[in-house]
Amino acid sequence: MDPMAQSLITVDALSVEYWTRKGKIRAVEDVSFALEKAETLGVVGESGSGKSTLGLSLIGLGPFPGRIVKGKITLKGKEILKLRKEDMRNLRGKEICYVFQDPMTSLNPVKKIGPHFVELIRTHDPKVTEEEALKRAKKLLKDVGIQPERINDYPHQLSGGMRQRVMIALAITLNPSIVVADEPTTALDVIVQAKILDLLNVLRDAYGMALILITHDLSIVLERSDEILVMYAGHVVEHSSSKDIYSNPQHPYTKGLLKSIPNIELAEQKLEAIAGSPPDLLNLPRGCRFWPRCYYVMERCRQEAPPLMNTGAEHFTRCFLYKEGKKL
Amino acid sequence: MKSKIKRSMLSKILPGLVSLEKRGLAGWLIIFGAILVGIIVAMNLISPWIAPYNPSAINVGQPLLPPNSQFRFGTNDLGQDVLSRVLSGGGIMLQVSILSVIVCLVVGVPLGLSSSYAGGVIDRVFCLIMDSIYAFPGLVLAIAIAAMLGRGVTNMALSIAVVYIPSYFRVIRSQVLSIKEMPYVEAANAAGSRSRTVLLRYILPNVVPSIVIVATVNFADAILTAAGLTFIGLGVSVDIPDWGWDLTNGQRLLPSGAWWVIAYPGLMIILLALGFTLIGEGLSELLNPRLEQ
Amino acid sequence: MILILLTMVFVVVRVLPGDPVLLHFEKRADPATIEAMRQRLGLDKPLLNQFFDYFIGLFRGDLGKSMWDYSSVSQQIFSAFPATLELAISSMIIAVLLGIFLGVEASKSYNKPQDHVIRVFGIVTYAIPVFFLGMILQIIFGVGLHLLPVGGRIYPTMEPLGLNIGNFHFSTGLYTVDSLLEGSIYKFVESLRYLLLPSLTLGLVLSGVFIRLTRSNMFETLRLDFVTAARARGLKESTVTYGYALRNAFLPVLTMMGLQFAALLGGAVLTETTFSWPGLGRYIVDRINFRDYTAIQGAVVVFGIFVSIVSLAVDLLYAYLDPRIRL
Amino acid sequence: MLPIQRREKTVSQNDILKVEDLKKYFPVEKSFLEKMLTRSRSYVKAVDNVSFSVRKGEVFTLAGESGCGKTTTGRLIVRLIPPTSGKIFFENVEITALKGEALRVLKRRIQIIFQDPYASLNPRMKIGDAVGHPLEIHGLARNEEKRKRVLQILEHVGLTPSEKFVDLYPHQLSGGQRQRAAMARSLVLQPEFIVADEPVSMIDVSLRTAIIDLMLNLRKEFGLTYLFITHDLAIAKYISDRIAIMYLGKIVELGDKQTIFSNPMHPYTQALLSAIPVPNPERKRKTAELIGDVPSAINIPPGCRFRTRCEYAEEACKEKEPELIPVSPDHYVACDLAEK
Repeated sequence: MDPMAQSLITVDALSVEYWTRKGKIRAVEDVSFALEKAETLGVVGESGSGKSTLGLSLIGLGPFPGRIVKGKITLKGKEILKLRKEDMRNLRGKEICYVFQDPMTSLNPVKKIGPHFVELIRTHDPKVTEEEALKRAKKLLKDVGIQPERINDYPHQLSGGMRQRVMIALAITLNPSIVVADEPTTALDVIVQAKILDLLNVLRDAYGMALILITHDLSIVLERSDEILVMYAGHVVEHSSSKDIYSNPQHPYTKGLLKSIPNIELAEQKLEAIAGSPPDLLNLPRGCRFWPRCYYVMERCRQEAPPLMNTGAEHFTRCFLYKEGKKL
Repeated sequence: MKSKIKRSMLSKILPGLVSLEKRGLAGWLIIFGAILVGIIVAMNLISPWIAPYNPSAINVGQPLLPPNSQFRFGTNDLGQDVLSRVLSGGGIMLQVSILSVIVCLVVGVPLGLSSSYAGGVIDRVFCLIMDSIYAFPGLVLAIAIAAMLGRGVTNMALSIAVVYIPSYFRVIRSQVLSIKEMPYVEAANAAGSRSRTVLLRYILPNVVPSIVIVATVNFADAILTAAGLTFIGLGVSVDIPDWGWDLTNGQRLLPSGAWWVIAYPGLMIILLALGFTLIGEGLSELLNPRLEQ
Repeated sequence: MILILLTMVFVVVRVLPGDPVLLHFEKRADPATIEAMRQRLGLDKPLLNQFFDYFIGLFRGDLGKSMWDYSSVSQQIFSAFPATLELAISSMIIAVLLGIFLGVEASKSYNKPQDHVIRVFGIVTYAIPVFFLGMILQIIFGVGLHLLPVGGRIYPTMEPLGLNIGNFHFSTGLYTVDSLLEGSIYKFVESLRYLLLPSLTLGLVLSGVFIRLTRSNMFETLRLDFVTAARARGLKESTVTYGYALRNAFLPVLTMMGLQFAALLGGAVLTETTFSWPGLGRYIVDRINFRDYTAIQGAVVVFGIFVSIVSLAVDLLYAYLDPRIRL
Repeated sequence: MLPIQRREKTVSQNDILKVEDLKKYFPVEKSFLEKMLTRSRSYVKAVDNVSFSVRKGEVFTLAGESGCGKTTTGRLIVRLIPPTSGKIFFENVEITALKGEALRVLKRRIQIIFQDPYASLNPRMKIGDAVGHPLEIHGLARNEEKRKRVLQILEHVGLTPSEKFVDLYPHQLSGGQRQRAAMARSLVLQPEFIVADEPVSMIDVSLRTAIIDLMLNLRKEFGLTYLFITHDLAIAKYISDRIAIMYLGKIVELGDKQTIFSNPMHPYTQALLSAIPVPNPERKRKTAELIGDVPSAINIPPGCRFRTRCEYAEEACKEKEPELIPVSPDHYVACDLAEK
């Protein structure tokens, strides 16, 4: 990501906070990354890591009580957080699209598949007639591997896999420059999951769009994305290419994750769990948020929160074990 | 078994009340509702001492006097002091509603629980009966029953109860059906516990919250229905002070513009019913986590 | 289900303690007249025969003789029914429109003042006894401002006659509709003026339930994935709120309409008494004062059938609107 | 340590559980008109003629996609639902039709752990009561004795200090802790056989291994036998001794872990294994080409039920439903073309 070339989208020190009755939750804090055309960024993290909040904030739909408190998002040179509500709405669905996790609930149950497309196309381009929109919809359905006649079915008449394909077709209708997929395959079986992920890659190359893949499953991210963002309790704890993360994991949390995922390729494998329990976002520990579960915890970790340091060759880690530029 | 359930329910409700205010709007609704009901009930209990006049004594003052210094709420056509009637007029309403809620609880809850838990033919039969009562215009059925049984507090309470049991039945049944499928109930079955224990220790405690909600709404409805029954002449005999009767009697005086005869008793009925509805609304929001953000 | 209903009404009237005839005369009449009355109404036959007469009568539309004036109960009910129907339909329309509109507005502004105000309004209207609200409105509009008629259904000489083409005469009994059929706008306005206060009273009281139901349903649906997905596709907020959320949130409201119709009729009895509206409700109330139990039984039966028909219609409409239900 | 008599843990070859031609058909809910017009009853063939046996002390895994009948099989064994037909033997005694007291005794020896940690504990019951309740049901221990046994079992599942956890309510525990409490409840009766229905699929990856290791330690300590149900073959590879792959209500392949993963014979197993994501960016591999979607369990294609999606499907596959035939010792495949 050389800073000179105009990246497709750059996110700079984004922070999102929730206000709940029990207090303030810093769901996402100081997240930065840039993304190029036809590149896949994997965002991985366990429940409560803020990965979905990050995804939704990219399209200006930060979840209901959440508010973007700090940070800048530039899409194709335009500062989208500063845009008026109306302009931002125009961007959604045209420049940047979203695919949700549960196909069962992401289509309007009382509306046929066809009208979903017609409505989308005509909202963004009222000049298009209904038949034209339906014709384009049929072509899109074919692209994602669904028989075009299905356009008159209701969502409940399709299987989970098919509905997720319809969602993907809806996302690429106005060939956006970025598609954010939030756990697109978690609710699907492993064979359908593989096919959907293949489909996303094929469409990424065909339409040249950037793909942000948000999931809790590190093996999917390692296998399918070019760059990886590992998140823990709202922070980005490690950020680098998928090869680097696999061959040279630096942050203790990433190492722990790698050791706790079964890999069917290895004959015999001893899995290790990460000690402790998931972070309580309401009262986060002082200093580094991972220290209560960290094997290498030092006194400094308990007092001071480590910054995200560039430990060389596009590799960023948020841990005092590393020094800016090289390992301690 | 009885004591254990009471203890578990009490241990849940007491801490609940204490932590109400920090629960935002829902908490306030409940507190405000409870205060409202408390005041009215207390007022009713101590009315003999604080009422300026004997509520049923007639011609205490000139008939149809508008509110003035002597009769702060004015007098009705029989010259009775409206204020003292308002203070002591809630008795009938409360007795009727409390009695009908008790009957509903005693009959409706066990019926709803056992029938929906047992399932099969019994359940279908009860469902049919309950649904047909439920589909019936409540007041009309109450009128029919009250008309047959004749006047009196117990009769009114009974006719209201009959009309209201189906709502308990429906709420409990929907809860039981969903809880029955929950893994922790299946685990209890898998551990070989008798269905009686499963029903009382696993299902009932989780159904209690919705029963409480239905009960509060039942209270409010019972009050309104009791007033309605009195209004159409099926109320209690004349000599006991009763808001419902005041309203009925007041209707005749409307053309003469004597608004105060009906305004104050009517207001009291609203406040009492409002109190219970507020509690019901607050409780349902409190226990319905999805709404809490 | 209707059968169960009808049997229950029979049980309530005939079987429960307290012999209707005795109650009717309140022990003032001598045994001979009582016995005569039993004969006329066939109450002396064994219970089972009475039950069959009652059912056969039902199918033939004959609900027995009134104890008061021995005229056919079904005739009296048939003439009073349209008035109740008109009141019921108009107040349901008010309740539903008001309920849905305020419910949607409240759900849009969660926890803001607007939401609280609407919610309190919904709770308060629910807690007001129908007849009390009726009286208050009567005082304000009728006695006070003389704007609207206080009672009755229309000025005696003004009954709309409905459609009259040659000797063909068709009238629905609903004054508003009949006056339109007759083509007289003046009568239409007049019947509306009379209809306004009672239907407003009943409508307001019922709107509380719909407000709360629409609000919580809308609130829930607005949280679902397909609504956020619609927003993520850049659809206009209005399409999302009404096209997506309301269309799904409306289904439970529809079911509630069926259930609330029963409560509405209950309310109608009171409203008719307050506004002396010549409907079935008032018919029952008068008959209670006369202790005319066969009439009460007849009216209650008609109410029951009416409600069952409506709930059946609502179920069919629900199945039509929700594609997931296969008929 | 637990004062129970230590059961000598012999990995005897005799089967603790045997299932023969188990079937479970659920009648399809007919819509209003269908009820009136048609007489025919269609069924969801959730479990369609399944037979297998589990050896004592083994972790036997039922793996397959959602809707293949693995969970239903688990519930049949624990007698939560009655089977449509077929027999179940526990320690060579038929338990399919067991009733009353005998059934209650059996329930002490077979227990179940559920998938959803948030719903497997009664929200209105303290953890101590929930874990201790089975003891009460079977009258094994009363107050003081019960509390002691509960504290001990909580320590065993890693909920330490157990005095603290005993008085907590489920909503005060994390997902992983709740699953441990549910396991404690199933262990308090010292069962011999545990059906674990997707015990870790709703738990964060980092904590999953801890629960799995706990299950394996408990197996060693109490001589338990597990019927492990999962859709995640990667976890299956880690924890199980033998694996049965299920598809649309039938077992299509069965064998010990090594053979299944090194030499999968059934095309469906091959497709399953190739679809599992492997956490290694270098390795680009081809996913098996499977046609279309899983057919509905109401009208299962005649003959081999996988042929509609199988690359190698031939005419022969249409006629006969392939039996589960041994291809090599302890490796069974339900596909006639397996040898090719």
